Amino acid sequence: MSETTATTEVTTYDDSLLCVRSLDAGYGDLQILEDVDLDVADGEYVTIVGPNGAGKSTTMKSVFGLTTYMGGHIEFNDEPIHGLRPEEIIHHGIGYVPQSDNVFPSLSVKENLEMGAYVLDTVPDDAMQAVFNRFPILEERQGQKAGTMSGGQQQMLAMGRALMLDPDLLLLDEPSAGLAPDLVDDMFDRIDRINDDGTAILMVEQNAKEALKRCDRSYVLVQGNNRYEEDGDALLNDPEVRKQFLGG
Amino acid sequence: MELYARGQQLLRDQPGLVVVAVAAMLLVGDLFGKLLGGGLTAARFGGFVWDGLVIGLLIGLAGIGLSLTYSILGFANFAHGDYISWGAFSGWAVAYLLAGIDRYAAGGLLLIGAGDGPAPGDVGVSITNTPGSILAGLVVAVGFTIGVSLLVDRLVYRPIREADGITLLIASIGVAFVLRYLIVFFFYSGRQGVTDISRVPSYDIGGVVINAHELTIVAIALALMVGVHLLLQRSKLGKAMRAMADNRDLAQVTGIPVEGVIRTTWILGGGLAGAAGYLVVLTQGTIAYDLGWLLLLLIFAAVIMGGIGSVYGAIVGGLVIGLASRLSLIWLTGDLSSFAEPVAFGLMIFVLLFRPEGIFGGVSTA
Amino acid sequence: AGNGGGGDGGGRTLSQGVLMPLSGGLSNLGQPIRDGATLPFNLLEGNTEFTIDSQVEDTQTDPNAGQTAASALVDAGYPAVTGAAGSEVTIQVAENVLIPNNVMACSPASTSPAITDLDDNNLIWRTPPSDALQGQVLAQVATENEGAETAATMYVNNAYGQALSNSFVSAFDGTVQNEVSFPSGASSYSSQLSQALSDDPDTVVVVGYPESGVQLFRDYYSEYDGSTPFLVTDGLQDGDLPSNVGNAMTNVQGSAPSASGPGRDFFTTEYQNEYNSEPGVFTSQAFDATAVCLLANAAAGENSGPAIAEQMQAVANPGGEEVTPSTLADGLAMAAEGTEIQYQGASSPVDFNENGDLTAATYQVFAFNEDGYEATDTIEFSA
Amino acid sequence: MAAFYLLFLGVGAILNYDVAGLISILGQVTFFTAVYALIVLALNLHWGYAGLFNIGIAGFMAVGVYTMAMLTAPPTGSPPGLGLPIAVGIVGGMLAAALVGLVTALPALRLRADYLAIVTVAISEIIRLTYNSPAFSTFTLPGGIALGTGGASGIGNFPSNPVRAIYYVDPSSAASGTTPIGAAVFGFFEAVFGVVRSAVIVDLTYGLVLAVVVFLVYTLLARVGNSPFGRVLKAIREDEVVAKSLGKDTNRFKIKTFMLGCALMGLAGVLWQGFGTGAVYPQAFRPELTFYIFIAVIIGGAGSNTGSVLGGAVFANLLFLLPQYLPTMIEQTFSIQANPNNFIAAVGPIAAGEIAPLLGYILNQRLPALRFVFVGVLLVYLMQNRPEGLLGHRTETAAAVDLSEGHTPGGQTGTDLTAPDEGGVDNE
Amino acid sequence: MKEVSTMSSESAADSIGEDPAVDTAGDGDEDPPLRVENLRKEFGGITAVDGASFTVADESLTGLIGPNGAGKSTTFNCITGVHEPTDGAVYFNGTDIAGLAPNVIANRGLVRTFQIARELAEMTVLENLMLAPQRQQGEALYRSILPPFRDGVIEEETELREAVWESLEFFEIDHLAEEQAGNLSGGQRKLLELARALMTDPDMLLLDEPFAGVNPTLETKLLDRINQLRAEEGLTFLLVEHDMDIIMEHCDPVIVMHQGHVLAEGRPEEIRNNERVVDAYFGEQQ
Ligand SMILES: Nc1ncnc2c1ncn2[C@@H]1O[C@H](COP(=O)(O)OP(=O)(O)OP(=O)(O)O)[C@@H](O)[C@H]1O
Ligand SMILES: Nc1ncnc2c1ncn2[C@@H]1O[C@H](COP(=O)(O)OP(=O)(O)OP(=O)(O)O)[C@@H](O)[C@H]1O
Ligand SMILES: [Mg+2]
Ligand SMILES: [Mg+2]
Repeated sequence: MSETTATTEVTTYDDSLLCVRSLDAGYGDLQILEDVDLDVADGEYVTIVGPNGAGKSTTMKSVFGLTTYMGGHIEFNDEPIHGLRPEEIIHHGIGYVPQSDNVFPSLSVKENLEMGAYVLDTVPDDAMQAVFNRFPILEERQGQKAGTMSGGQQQMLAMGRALMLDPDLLLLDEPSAGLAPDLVDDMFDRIDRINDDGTAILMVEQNAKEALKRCDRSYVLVQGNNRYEEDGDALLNDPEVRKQFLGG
Repeated sequence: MELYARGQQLLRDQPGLVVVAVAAMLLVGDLFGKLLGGGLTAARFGGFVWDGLVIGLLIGLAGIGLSLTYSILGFANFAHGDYISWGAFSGWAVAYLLAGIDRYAAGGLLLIGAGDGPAPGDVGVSITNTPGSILAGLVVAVGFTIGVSLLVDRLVYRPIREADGITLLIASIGVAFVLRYLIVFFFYSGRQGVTDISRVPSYDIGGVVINAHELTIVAIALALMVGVHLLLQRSKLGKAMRAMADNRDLAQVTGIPVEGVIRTTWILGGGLAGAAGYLVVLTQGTIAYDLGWLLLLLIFAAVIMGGIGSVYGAIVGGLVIGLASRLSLIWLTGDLSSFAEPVAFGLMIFVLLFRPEGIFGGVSTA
Repeated sequence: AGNGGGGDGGGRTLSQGVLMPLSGGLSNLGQPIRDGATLPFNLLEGNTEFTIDSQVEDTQTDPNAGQTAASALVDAGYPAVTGAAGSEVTIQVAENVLIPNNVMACSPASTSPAITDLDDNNLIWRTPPSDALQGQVLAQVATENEGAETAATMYVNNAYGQALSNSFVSAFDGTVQNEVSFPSGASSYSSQLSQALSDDPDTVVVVGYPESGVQLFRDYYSEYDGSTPFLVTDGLQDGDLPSNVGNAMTNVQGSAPSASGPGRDFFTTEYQNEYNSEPGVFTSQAFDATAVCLLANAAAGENSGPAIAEQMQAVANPGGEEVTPSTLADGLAMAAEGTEIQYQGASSPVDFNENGDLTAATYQVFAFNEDGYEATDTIEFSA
Repeated sequence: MAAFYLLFLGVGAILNYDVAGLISILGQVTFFTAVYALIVLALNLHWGYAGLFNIGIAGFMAVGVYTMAMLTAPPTGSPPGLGLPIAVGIVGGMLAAALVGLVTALPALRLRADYLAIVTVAISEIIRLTYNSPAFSTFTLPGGIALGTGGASGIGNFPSNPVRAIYYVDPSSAASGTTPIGAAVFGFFEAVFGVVRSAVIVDLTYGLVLAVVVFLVYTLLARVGNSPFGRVLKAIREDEVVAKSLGKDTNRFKIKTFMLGCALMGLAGVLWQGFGTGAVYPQAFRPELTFYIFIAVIIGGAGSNTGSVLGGAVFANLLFLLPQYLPTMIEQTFSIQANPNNFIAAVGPIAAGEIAPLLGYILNQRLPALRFVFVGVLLVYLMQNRPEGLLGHRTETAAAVDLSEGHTPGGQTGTDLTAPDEGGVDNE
Repeated sequence: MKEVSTMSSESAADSIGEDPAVDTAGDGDEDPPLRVENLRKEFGGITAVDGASFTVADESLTGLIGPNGAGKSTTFNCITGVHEPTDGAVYFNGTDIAGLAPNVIANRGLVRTFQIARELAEMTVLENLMLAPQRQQGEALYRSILPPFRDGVIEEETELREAVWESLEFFEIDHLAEEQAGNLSGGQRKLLELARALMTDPDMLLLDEPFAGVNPTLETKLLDRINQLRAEEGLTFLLVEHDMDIIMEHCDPVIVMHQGHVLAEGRPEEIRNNERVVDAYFGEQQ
């Protein structure tokens, strides 16, 4: 197991899509992340696991420009994106599904999806249809207010909205939380498929077993620091990691 | 027997509603009694209805902006009334200037007769006499108020965009003070005549006297309302506004240009407020620094009654408030006539009792 | 035991406060009245051996703010005050600030009959007559000029409006069909008008201020044919009203305490010189109020409220050398020397009774026309 | 507080006040600080604790003071009252305000916060317009008892400020003889400071009595806040459904709190607009009054009783009293004769290099207006820079005991997999 | 029982409502703590719960599973008074509680957690927990204010404080005790939610996906605690959970909801092998 050493100079992988170096970030004056390094290559499937409160969601939000930036570098497609506003980051080709509060409750399902394509001039019908095909319940309930959908249905809707723009990199914060088993499976399958279609994935999951099985590579985040970086299966089989984070 | 049982059931389930229904029926019955018995002439009744409509449209027009900013920025803007006043003063300053520049010094005209400026009868603005300057004034009222609201947003609200609604609300009270008393600073604190009433033709329609200014107001207000409707319906703006009202962080994450939508909201809200203020003066004939502030509570009542965030709610609420405050005068005579405004408030409270979200609350806007 | 002592006139400081509504509902009336009240200071400056110390405070047309403003005057040591304007504020301020602190006041504009009966230790005076009289004047004008047998009243809903409407109603011989109150500063008076006019009265009496008057008469002329005779009160005696309303208002007459004292012309000229505008309603009363206070102060020989109050009748009432606005400086010297004087003011001869009200009152009847208003008659009363 | 006293002593000095004037100004500072603190505390209970966004404060104050006045005014006066003792009046005023609060609360508490706000302000306006209406100027109760609100002229004939009874034989007349205490106190001031107006001493005493009342109310509310009751209120403010799901009868809590707050508002009305000013007028209860009180709460920081008192003091002194003295102070320092009566005439001469007309216009014509502009700017500044109030973000823990104490540090359970930060709360 | 299937994606069997398997508890001599009869809840046109009936046996850890949107959370909401049921009855300890206010139901000992954690964001973690115990003396206004009673309040608070700290330590969030609850991470909020519900000292707890987002190590520990509470204090649990490992290992019986009604009920193994359940819920996973 190789513990990443925090490097201060910016070394970009040749094929790196997202490259985070020595990132410090937090909320207001409160620093949460310290020296976080992270890479996602083009088309790669990367997960972040770790205990509650480790800073996983904070990392995702930081990439998307939603936290207080305190230092370090974030580059996407070799362009620095730290300090940009979320709507600018979206233009770079990153989609994000937050962990909670991720639908517009008083908008209908369809309108939620339309909002996903807001930055485009017109709502692409095929993209909408593709989402409907992935999540048929959304098509059925397209007129229902999103806030009245069940927890799992809302999760699907949030995914669907992020997919409307066909991003290069999709940030998913616990996409399987609250989903029924068939859908969990299904969700992971779909993520696989999205990934197969060329979209890179950066995902936070508590369902670590499943996530680690499927991903290309994984980071373990503890106390705002990344501790381990390894390919998924290796972590899954590491006894210490199992004991501490995967519940034995 | 069956009927009796049903009635009893209703009385148990919705006692308030029954009381209201009975009261409403009594009032309507009494109204007919008065109309037929001659206690109330049809012309007087018609006059009340027409007055109520005119003022209701104006309240609704001003309410749209308040409602939009309320739901999208998440705070009750207590400075809205003073946007209305600024719309009135800026618009009429220009209308005066254009109407009287050939005869009087620009200074007195721009100050709408402050100090020793020319009197309204001399300037002679009215829709038939000086239609051009009236329309130009309207355009300026809209434009200037948009400018004021954007400037205030930039200086006051934007730096505290993330603050909670109450912080913003209090800031808006500060803005209200500043705006209102700047009017006093530049213009004056009393009430001043503006239009030339001797040159406003009026028409007698079945005994109801309707004057050209009121007709102008109704036409412009309706046109603006339809315009807003089309704008929100035809563009994705309306949805983006609602999305932002729901969850601004998520809207940001979704890629909605949050600041852009906010700017558009102010443009719409400020513009309509300016137009409303300008038109209020057209119907009253007088202008006062606190004219918007005096209307503000009624506008709030209309917006809340209609349901915050709903454009149609604001319009309907405005009409209901306008009509209620005028029609109540059929019963509130003598010393009671000062209760017309309380009646409007009372009506709002009643509506909220049965529809806590407002009439159109929870119904989509666009 | 004042500082200046009795006999010597020169060098003593006469302190006089001015308390007026400079903001709020009556600010339009209050600012010119303030100008009238401070005019004596400007005229006397450099022309008298007395040093005059004055301070103006703003009541904001609000009884509570008025108290704070009055306290500021009292705390600064002013023994006498010209003010306040609105009767409500005057009463409140008198009862709660001035009288407890032994400060005297002379109001130039409060006409409410309630002021007559204040338990005031002789400290509260005024230069306009009480409205108890004006009601009679209006009733007389209504009957004699208009031959009215029926009337309606419309009055602004405050102490002034209520009292004056009541006094008209009790003085009027015919029937008063409707008494309609209206709020000041509202944006429409249509419903009140339609109530007042509903029984087709021979005349309508309107008690109010220009702030409401502009709107009320606009509503009237846009909705009615303008033929019913109207009577208005002093509060609406405003030369700008017709032009502001946009109508010559020839159906409207009014009554107001006349501003026709012996010093009227001098005052008018000086006022115009100083402020570049026409003296408005109650401005000459304000001048007189300040002038009498200063004279009484000089006579009292000390800056003490009760002492000044004691001299008010002595310097104002008949007997002794005449002092007019133009000879105010001489008057001060004479008063200080103990010479008996009688002040003959800009608004009236200023003759006080024991309640601090005027013993005699002259009312002016005026009619509006395109350029403002002109006096048509004077009616004299002695109470 | 001492700072305010010093400040206003300074103001008095600039204005050349004598000793009586200085004592009087201190009396005013005390009075306004106390009444604002009182009403702000009451509002803090509603808004700071329970999140009840009540912007009808003026109305509840009006009910309190009007009820007091109508209960205690003599039956023969105008308008007639019931002639009951002062104590009955005060308690009656508080009860009436609480009852009106109950009537407001029953329907209004079902509404969301901002709707509640509009309902309360509407009710406050209804109350004011009712008192203002000539319809109830005087009226006769069914039992033949005459009563009245005095319409727009209000009520001025209720018994005066009870502390006067300490000093005067007949409290209603300053001309009456002094009591032994009065003689002693007045004599003391006379001996120490030379002549001092007795009214000033009475006012100062009243201010001190109010300070005691503020202290009592403060203690009361501190107890309410630091208790399980206050904790439930806090929870209701955050999420009422949660509080309900935890078994709290939230409506009862809200109604009790609303009534208690309204009673205190009634009391503040009685002590401020009643005994403090000697007469009650409907126009004193316009919505602006409510806004002032909100501003004061905000300045101090909602949710904190200490902040409330501080906010009340800052508002009363810096935003209410000081601006009243500013014009005079400015006028004493600069005196400008030019007095143009409109803005164009004021700025026109600037082209010719003359600034005096503009200054004259500002000083002689528009100073009152600029005072409000100043208040507005200050408010915006406060919101932008210190939105949490002057004391900064203070969280007063809602519990009757110090919660952090019970911790036994022995139980170290967490391994390194928890505890990202050591609970650095930013409560100063 | 005919019904229009609104969820075309899942091929549900048509007539399931009267499955005899539902009635496992039977009419024993003792009332079960919770009995839901024919519960219905409609929102406008949508029927979220459509005639669900089931019972929960004393001291059991009953699982409630079902596809997303099956009506599980809505059932919870109806049982606990957050929503008023359109129709049907809910018996808790033998009395019908349908339509009662949430606080009344909680007072009777039936408490729930929320699927999406509802922490009281601007109160500290400590305050969140101190709030929870029911019938605190100091909740009466006069007791909090008046000196003679206040001593009792303080005494009680001191006792509560002990209990709260114990709970915090158990849930491993004691280091966050004085943090504002709104600053907690997603998982920490769920823990707080659970800890708070337990502090109310309930007879029965309805847990809506309490472990979603909770670290697996902690999850195991919490389940042990639940079992301990059942054994030692006789608590009854109804648990909504999507993690089948937990359901299979710990829950007995398991109730399966689908399209608003109860599709099946039984021991975990039975459920796992029930064809309809597999179709509707597990998918091809098993
Ligand atoms: N808005 C915020 N303000 C202050 N602190 C915060 C905020 N959000 C999160 N934190 C703190 O940051 C730390 C990391 O939180 P984060 O949400 O990133 O955790 P996480 O790894 O996603 O945990 P989980 O698995 O429970 O979702 C936590 O200790 C949390 O208390
Ligand atoms: N307030 C509401 N208004 C309208 N429909 C609602 C409302 N609440 C729930 N629903 C609908 O009722 C159905 C059941 O929702 P519920 O939240 O009970 O599902 P669930 O079984 O808890 O699902 P999940 O496992 O995804 O949380 C869903 O179709 C949902 O859209
Ligand atoms: Mg997280
Ligand atoms: Mg659910």
